[in-house]
Amino acid sequence: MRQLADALLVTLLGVDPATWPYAWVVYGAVMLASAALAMTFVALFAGPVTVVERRVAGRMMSRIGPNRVGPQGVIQWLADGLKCFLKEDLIPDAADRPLFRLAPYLVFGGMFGTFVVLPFGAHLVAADLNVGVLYLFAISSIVVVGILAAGWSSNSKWGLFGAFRSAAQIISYEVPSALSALTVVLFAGTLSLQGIIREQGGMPWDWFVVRTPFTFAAFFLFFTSALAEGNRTPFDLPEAESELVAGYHTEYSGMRFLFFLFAEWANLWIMSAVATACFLGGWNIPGVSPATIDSATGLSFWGLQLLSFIVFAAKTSALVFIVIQLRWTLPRLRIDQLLEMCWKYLVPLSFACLLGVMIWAWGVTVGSLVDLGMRLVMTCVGAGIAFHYARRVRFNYMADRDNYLKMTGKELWYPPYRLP
Amino acid sequence: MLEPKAVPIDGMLRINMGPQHPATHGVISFIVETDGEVMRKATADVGFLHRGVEKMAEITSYPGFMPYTDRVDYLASMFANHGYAMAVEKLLGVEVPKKAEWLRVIADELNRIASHLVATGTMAMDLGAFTPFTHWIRERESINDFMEHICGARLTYNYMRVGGVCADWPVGLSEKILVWLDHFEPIIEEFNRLITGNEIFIRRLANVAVIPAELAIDWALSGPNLRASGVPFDLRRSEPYSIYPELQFDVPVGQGTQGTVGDSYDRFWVRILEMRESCRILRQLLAGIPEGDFKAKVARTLKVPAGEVYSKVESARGEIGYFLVADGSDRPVRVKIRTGSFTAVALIEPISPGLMLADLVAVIGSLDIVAPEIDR
Amino acid sequence: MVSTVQTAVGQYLRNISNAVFSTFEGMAVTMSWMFRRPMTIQYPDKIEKPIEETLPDCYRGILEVDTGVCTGCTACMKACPIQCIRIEVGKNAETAERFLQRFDIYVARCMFCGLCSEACPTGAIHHTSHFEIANDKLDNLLLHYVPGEPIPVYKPKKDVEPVRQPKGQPYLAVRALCAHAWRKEDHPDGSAPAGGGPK
Amino acid sequence: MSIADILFYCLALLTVGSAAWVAFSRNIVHSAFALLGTFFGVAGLYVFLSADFLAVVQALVYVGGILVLILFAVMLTGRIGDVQVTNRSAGLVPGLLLLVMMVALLAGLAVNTPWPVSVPGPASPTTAAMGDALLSEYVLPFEVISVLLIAALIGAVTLVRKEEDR
Repeated sequence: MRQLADALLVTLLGVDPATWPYAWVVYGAVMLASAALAMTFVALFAGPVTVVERRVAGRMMSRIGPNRVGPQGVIQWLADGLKCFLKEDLIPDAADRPLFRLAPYLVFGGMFGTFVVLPFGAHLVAADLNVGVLYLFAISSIVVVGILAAGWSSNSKWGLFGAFRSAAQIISYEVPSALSALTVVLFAGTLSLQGIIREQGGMPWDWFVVRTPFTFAAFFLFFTSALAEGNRTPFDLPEAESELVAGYHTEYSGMRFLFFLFAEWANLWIMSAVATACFLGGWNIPGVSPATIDSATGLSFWGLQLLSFIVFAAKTSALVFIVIQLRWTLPRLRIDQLLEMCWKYLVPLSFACLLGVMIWAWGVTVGSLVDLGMRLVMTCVGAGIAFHYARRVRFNYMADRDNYLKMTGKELWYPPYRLP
Repeated sequence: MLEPKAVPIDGMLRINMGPQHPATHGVISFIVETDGEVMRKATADVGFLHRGVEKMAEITSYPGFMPYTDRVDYLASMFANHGYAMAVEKLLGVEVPKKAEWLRVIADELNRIASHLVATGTMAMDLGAFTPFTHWIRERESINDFMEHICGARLTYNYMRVGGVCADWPVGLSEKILVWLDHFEPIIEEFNRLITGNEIFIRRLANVAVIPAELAIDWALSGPNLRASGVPFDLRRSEPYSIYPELQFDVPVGQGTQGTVGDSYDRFWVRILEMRESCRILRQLLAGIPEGDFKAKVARTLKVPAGEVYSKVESARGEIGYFLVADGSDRPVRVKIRTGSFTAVALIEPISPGLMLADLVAVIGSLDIVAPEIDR
Repeated sequence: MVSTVQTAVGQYLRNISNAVFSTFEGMAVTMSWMFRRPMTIQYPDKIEKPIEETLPDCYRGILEVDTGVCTGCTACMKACPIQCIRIEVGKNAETAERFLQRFDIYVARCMFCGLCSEACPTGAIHHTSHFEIANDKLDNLLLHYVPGEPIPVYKPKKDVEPVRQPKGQPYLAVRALCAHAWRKEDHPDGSAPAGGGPK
Repeated sequence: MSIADILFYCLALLTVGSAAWVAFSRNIVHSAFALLGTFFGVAGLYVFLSADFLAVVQALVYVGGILVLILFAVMLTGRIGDVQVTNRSAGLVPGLLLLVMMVALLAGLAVNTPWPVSVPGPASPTTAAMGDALLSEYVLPFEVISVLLIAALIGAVTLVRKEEDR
């Protein structure tokens, strides 16, 4: 943000930020503005993504999804939010009132804190902390405290079950998620998210995910653990609706309930954005090196900022879609299996990946023939997986096409962009 | 009724799971004693849905009780119809026309598929996978449409009559059903790719709540639940009724494909296999429906000669049997309905110790319990 | 010892590959549904024709009575398992002519089992394909098929076809009851009803 | 007073205030939750000492690990609501006397110590230097501590194993 503020000063006021005495006012204003911007972004992401998720889920289930509020249901989320605002704020009689009230804010605060280091574009970041990755894990641990507070204070057995499950889950899964994120830290040599992104490039073979087989595996390990930390299916046991009614937010209603859901949806963006930044090249524009963006001035600087944001948002949205798709594909694990998966599979595998990356980074110099060859091979592997996936999708489609036509007299083809 | 207690008893937590709980499939309550996530005991507390169906039979005429049997098991009411019709026919000594038997079995097998669709679908939903459930409901919707053409109703069919069925077979429906079967059989494979083969799903079900064959027989389990324990007992084969002896079909039994014989996964898998067998039966039946009457000539006001009879059919949830006592008047003296879910829900208590709380949901789903069938 | 370790390692790797491949297969299935036609149809404003026309003839909707062909035999009343039909037949003392004084069906209680229409010798009581009878007043669900003056009962005569109500035109009471239902012909442009739902 | 000063006093207030809440709250669960404020306040103070890595680790370890562990322990204790948190005072006068003496001692120390005031340089990242130091100069203590922790871990696992598994 500082660079951005400096750029603003130079562009708009034509003063040198190092010597200008009132620079701190501008810095303060930029800080406040970026906080407000991030908050707005969270709201504008979390709201519509609920509608998107429900529409996507609808299509995957051969349903329609919400389409009544506004054209094609696009403002359904406003209606839902308004409903929650207007609902009575119930607090159970036997609840621990102060904690019950505090818990949603802790959860929301823990979630929102991560936006400080989350990059959106080449210089679009609230604060590029040099301990960025660690900060992410540190600040999100408040969420655990909030969830425990929510579950305990509502004085409901379902709530308590959900809270304990959630705490056990998030704490366990922080280990593999941190370990697999460390693989890219080893490559980049920095904990700063911007630094990690800068080490990668715009083209797919420049991304960390295809750098070695170990980072390739680490990407999936990180993604899985991030899902678990965000309480998404298949790891949504804390709020498993068929077992625990609603887990730690069973007793919440109205606005407070909305805060939990708000944090959950915003978390979609967070986990996808971190995965994008660490493994998928972040905001790097294909063909434009970060140095070019740094040295650009005036209109081209801002244009490149916007472009980098679009690249980043596109990658992140693709991951968000996969998270949504996973939710509507997989069943839920049991708590012992969840922990078994963490400690018996994810932790050893991520250690192995870390070790592998260590050896690789020590033995292979960047740009050498081995490095380039491995990048090429891993990119081909990734493309092959995508191709095979497309083939399987087509197979499933073709298996039903003719029979469907015979049965209903209608074409089975119905493209995703066509809204029913 | 058991007294639910709020305080922990000697280190255990007693939770009232139900009667309003998403996983209990209707209004059943489970009083669960847990030690953390591990259950010590789960006791079924039934009776919330008791409507006195058996007592209603005593104040209703013989044909007039038929719609009530629909309400015994709302997911598979064709079998309840069939069992009751067979009971009255046995007492009356009515010969059911050949065509009526065919129509009855077609309706039965369609209903068996519909019921298993809900059973396996809700099972997946209880384990957190919602999409398979909606896909099955979509297929069930087609069956509901067929049922609408067959008897005019989508859920409470009231299709069978004493001596036959209520309506003739609609023209052109056989072809529609055959086309649907062509579509449905690949969809079963797709369902298997989506959920049956899923590693998480297998892990949640395999080796969970194993019911050995001896235990299943001791607790009078029947239907798919018994067959999943490896006992090839199917009333359609063992004590054939209607036209089942003429049909080619296999009786799938639990093989322990992913774990032990009689685990929750087997109960799921047996139902999937039974749907395939039902498709096979339907293809045989629809190939040629015999000509003739769809209903035998019976008196309008039935006066059933005095006597007792027990008649049973293989329902989607096990044996559904009617014990009927008649005294020569136009109303039964006593009707006792034996249902599969009632015995299944009782078995949860002995198999629950040591399971986890999340497993209880899988067990309830895998036993395919339907609340109105338990309470009647 | 070595073989146990080998089996354990093999099992470990198999578990991982099973999890990965089964998830992959499942995702391929859900993804393929993004390109397939949804089964759900927006009811009632996106249906191609009124739902009544798509229902089969034997559909057991709300009951109606063609009083023109009712013989007053009360077979339907006797067949009804829940006594939701009430018929009163009066008799003119002088002419010995029988007439229907009352023919009520309490639709709120009816379970649409179809036993009454099967019992009817002339087909006077039969099911329509109407079913949208949600109402804000329970009393409205008590249908009086003899609204005013008593109606003389129908006497079957040989070789004379009775004059029946034209098909597809339900009795006024049924139509009035179903007036809330949203119909395609009222909205030829296919627009959604105002307020987002059926009026 | 600059913005930094205001922020510092806010953090100090948060730390001390929530620490007081921990001490004076009658509800042991509330005490445990109040620790959250203390830990975060301390982490904030580390930032003012330009020890960014330490601040983040403080939050990660104390909030994510230790606080949650404490919460687990407190919540899983049966009948936690009935626990009498404060002990009965064993003599008000000696306690007060001790307090006054302690305060006097501390105040004396604070006043008499010549505090070396250093001009804070520009905040520089400490992470890389710390990593280098840990893996070169202090590699032996680092490894010894690792071995100790592993021993503790194995010990814990052995202790909580079920009887029948042994």
